[in-house]
Amino acid sequence: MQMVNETGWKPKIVAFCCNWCSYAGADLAGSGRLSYPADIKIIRVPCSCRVNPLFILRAFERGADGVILCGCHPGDCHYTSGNYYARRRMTMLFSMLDYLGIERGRTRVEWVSAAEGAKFSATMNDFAKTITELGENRKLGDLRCKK
Amino acid sequence: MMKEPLVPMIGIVTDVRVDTPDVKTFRVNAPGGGKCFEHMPGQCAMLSIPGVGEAMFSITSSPTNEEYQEFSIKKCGCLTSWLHQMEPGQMVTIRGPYGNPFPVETELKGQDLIFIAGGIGLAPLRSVINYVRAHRENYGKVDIVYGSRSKDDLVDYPEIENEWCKEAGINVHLTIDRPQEGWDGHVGFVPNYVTELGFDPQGKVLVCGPPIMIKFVLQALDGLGFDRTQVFTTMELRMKCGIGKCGRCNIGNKYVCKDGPVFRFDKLGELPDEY
Amino acid sequence: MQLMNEGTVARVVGWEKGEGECDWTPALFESVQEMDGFVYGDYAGANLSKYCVKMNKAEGKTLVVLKPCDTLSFRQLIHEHRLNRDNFYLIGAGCKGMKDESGLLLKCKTCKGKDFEIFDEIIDDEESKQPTAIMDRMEGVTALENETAQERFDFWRNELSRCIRCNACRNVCPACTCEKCVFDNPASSVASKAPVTDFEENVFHIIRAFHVAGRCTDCGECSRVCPQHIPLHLLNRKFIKDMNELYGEYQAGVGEEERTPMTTYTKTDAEPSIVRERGNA
Amino acid sequence: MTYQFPKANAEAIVKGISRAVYAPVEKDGLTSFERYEAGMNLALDTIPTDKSMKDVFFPQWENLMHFRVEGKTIELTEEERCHQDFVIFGARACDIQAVKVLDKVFLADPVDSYYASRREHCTLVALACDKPEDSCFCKNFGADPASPDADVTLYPVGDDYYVQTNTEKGEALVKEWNLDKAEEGPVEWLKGEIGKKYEELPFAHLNLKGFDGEHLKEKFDSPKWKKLSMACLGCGSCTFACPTCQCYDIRDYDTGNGVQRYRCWDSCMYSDFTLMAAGTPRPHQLERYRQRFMHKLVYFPANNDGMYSCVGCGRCIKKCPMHLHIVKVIKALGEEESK
Repeated sequence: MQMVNETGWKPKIVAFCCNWCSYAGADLAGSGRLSYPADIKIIRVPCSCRVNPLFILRAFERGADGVILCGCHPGDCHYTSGNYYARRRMTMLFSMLDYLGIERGRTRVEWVSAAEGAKFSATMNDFAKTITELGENRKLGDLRCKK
Repeated sequence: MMKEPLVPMIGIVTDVRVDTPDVKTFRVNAPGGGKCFEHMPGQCAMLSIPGVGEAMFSITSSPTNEEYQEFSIKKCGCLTSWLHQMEPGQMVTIRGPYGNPFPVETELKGQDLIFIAGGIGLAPLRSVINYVRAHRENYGKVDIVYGSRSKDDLVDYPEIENEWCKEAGINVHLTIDRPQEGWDGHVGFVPNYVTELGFDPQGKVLVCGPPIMIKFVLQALDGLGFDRTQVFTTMELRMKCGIGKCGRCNIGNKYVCKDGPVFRFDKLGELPDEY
Repeated sequence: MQLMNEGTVARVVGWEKGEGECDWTPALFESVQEMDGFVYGDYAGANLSKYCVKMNKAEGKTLVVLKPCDTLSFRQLIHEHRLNRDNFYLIGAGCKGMKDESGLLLKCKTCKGKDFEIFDEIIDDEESKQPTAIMDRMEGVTALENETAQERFDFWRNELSRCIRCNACRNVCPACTCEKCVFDNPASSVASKAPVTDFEENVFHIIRAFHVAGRCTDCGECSRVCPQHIPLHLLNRKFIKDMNELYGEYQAGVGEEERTPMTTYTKTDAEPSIVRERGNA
Repeated sequence: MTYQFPKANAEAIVKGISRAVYAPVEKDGLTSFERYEAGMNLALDTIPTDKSMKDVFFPQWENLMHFRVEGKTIELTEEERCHQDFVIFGARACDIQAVKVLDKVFLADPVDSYYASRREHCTLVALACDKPEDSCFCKNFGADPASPDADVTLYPVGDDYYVQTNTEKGEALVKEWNLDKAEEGPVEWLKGEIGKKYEELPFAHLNLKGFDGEHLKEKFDSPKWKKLSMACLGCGSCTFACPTCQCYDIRDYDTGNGVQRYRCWDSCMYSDFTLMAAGTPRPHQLERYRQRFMHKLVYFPANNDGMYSCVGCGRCIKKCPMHLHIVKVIKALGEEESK
């Protein structure tokens, strides 16, 4: 499945997935033959709190149109509390991006457990739809990386 | 000198030789064969891998080598680590030559020469040594004092053992810091060895090595009665442009990349102590 | 003040007059004779806490003159174990609002109060206890929040495009005490010395503010020193405002608690999606 | 030749120039030399501009070349040099002196062609400084605010600009403007006035005795550096505002489809300026601070027949967040001399 808007433009989406839950969730979605957009690049991280705000900004720098972070449900973190910290950090970062006038829909955090293949697929489809509607990311990219 | 000082040429790495656990020697040719440019012993060149970095390296091979240029490079940072995983055929960018060479055709001519090197410090001196060997008639007696942490850390040992040691008129004095199995040569630090060897204070001395070694070698030479005007060294500072403009290798009113890297010690003493 | 120099403290960090009326410079005094040049008054705007990091390792005690707002930074640095309280003798100096050539400093217009958070001795008078705040601290942030996303975007593009990456904001910041800044680290992928594109301007200022979030006492030095007049305090204050609203009122540098809102959590924190639900589009 | 036009016409004249024009422009309370476009706010009365004219010849960053890297091969494309004539309108004496300093660096062998191409294509129109600021001290360093050395010089007298052309390039430019010829009298009067005004400035005469190569070590070893440098934050504001600071860095940026090698300003005030794998020879702010001023006042003149690389524009006086600046250094280290 591919997300395409009227002009034929396809969004580039980066998904940071925690190794213990969401990455396994993505696996489950795959083995359950649930589809999600092919343009989503999954990056496996040991924990959602491994994601430094710079990672997200750098994804945008390099041409991402949307960035989503998936981790274990609060309370289920493999390392006990990582996702609680991630939650605060991302709230702050997203709020700051919003403050600078970057579209709110371009960033998202979702909690996806290893058993939630269906949720993973649904989340990705929904996110890709949002980004397709928002269109190309023009406000937060590095011009030098555009061809 | 090239017309466009900041625009490099493309060079090809044609051979990689492992010298010590952390030093490799790279042979560089122009894409069409031959050398990228001519140089004199002691001069340097800027090597770079686009996207990784650019840095100044001394040219290890002698100008009398007509076929290629060599760079002995120790792995110590980001760029050098990248260089160390190169294979033959890899292109690099190269620009130079930069800096003043050792005065092989003027002050050093007709003199007895003492080379004192420590570790990777042999790299720039090797160029001079091989130049002197090629023009043997122009120079007097040659002594080479070379020390390293261990036998394995002596750069380019085969050439030293098979060529330098066997050549008439050249005395090679090797030393390593600590005793090691399979080593029957001298053990001890370079400065002490220089004192032990007790050279006559005549001729010229060329020193290169870690700053701490240079400091104590100078004391040893003072002790033997050498004058600072007899001693030359080659310096290293961070460089970016190589042409005395970007400002970072500035010491006093000198730029190491342009006015150096070779300095006579009495001249160096006139500069502020910031190196 | 000079009396302190008789052995109790080895040096004094204070102010010295410059060439003109208002170009006062933070200065180091190492002997009683030098103390003749010591001044304190209307143009002592700089936050001397930053210099304490340098002085922490020096031999003997250092006497530092701190204004009420500076004591917050000092306290915060102690929380972060960057300073050892025993190495300093703190003079809390009363502040009537600091000035520069063009009048009251911006940071003094939104003064947070005249209480000294940490001190050994206070020198002040009645006048310096009067509040100097003439406007609400969060006024600027709220005004921006109420604009549309496009307006905010245009506003920040205009402001941040002036940045010349001189790093004055970073270097003056008492919270920026990393030995090696991420922006100086070639391995970080964001090291850069020039604002080559819009992105680099954005990323520098977002990350700079993010790295001090929760630790920023809102001393206002970043905006004061910016040679390009970029209102950097609006970025820091946005974080402060968000943290206050979402995680409870907090002022860095106050009280004994070392943990900041960014280094702690509760199980019932708001989800990041709250950003999408709040305020204007 | 001497010509004349009303001040009110200045904008029309700038607009009418057929080439690209760089002029001091005011935006959000800051002035800098920008490529002039209609609607911009010309700031011809500002002395000195917040950002200097250096930006035009030596921009904060510029692309030098581009590499395509594929496997083991590298392909290099050079960035084009400046090849179109342009005009700088409204340069001050200090700006021009600064360009002379930059010339000594960039036009010395080997010539920096990126800089040289811009110098070559430039016609300089200067403005005499009828209202110098308290922070000005340019005459100490060889600039003359009354008659800046450019292709064309404008003298503001009353409601008019008097125009004097000094070179053929300048004459050709002024011809385009179709101006009325004028008497030289008012120009001479203004020069006298400026001379008098300058004398009243606080830093009009600084004692520069001893700032030369001969006293290099003595100045370097002065114990005063410690106190002078104490408040320095190590930000780069002074170096970036300075019209003669020309230290630069060359960096690569991997765009994902090639590598751009660009040059950008660097600052000797930064801790990583001289950092090598083995450490740095200038580990403290004291050494970095000393380097900057020693370079301007001692090293540079030692290499360039006594020409200082400070031009007395006063920008560092205005920009330093901690109010440290070169006048304080000159006074502190100069006094030592007389004692």
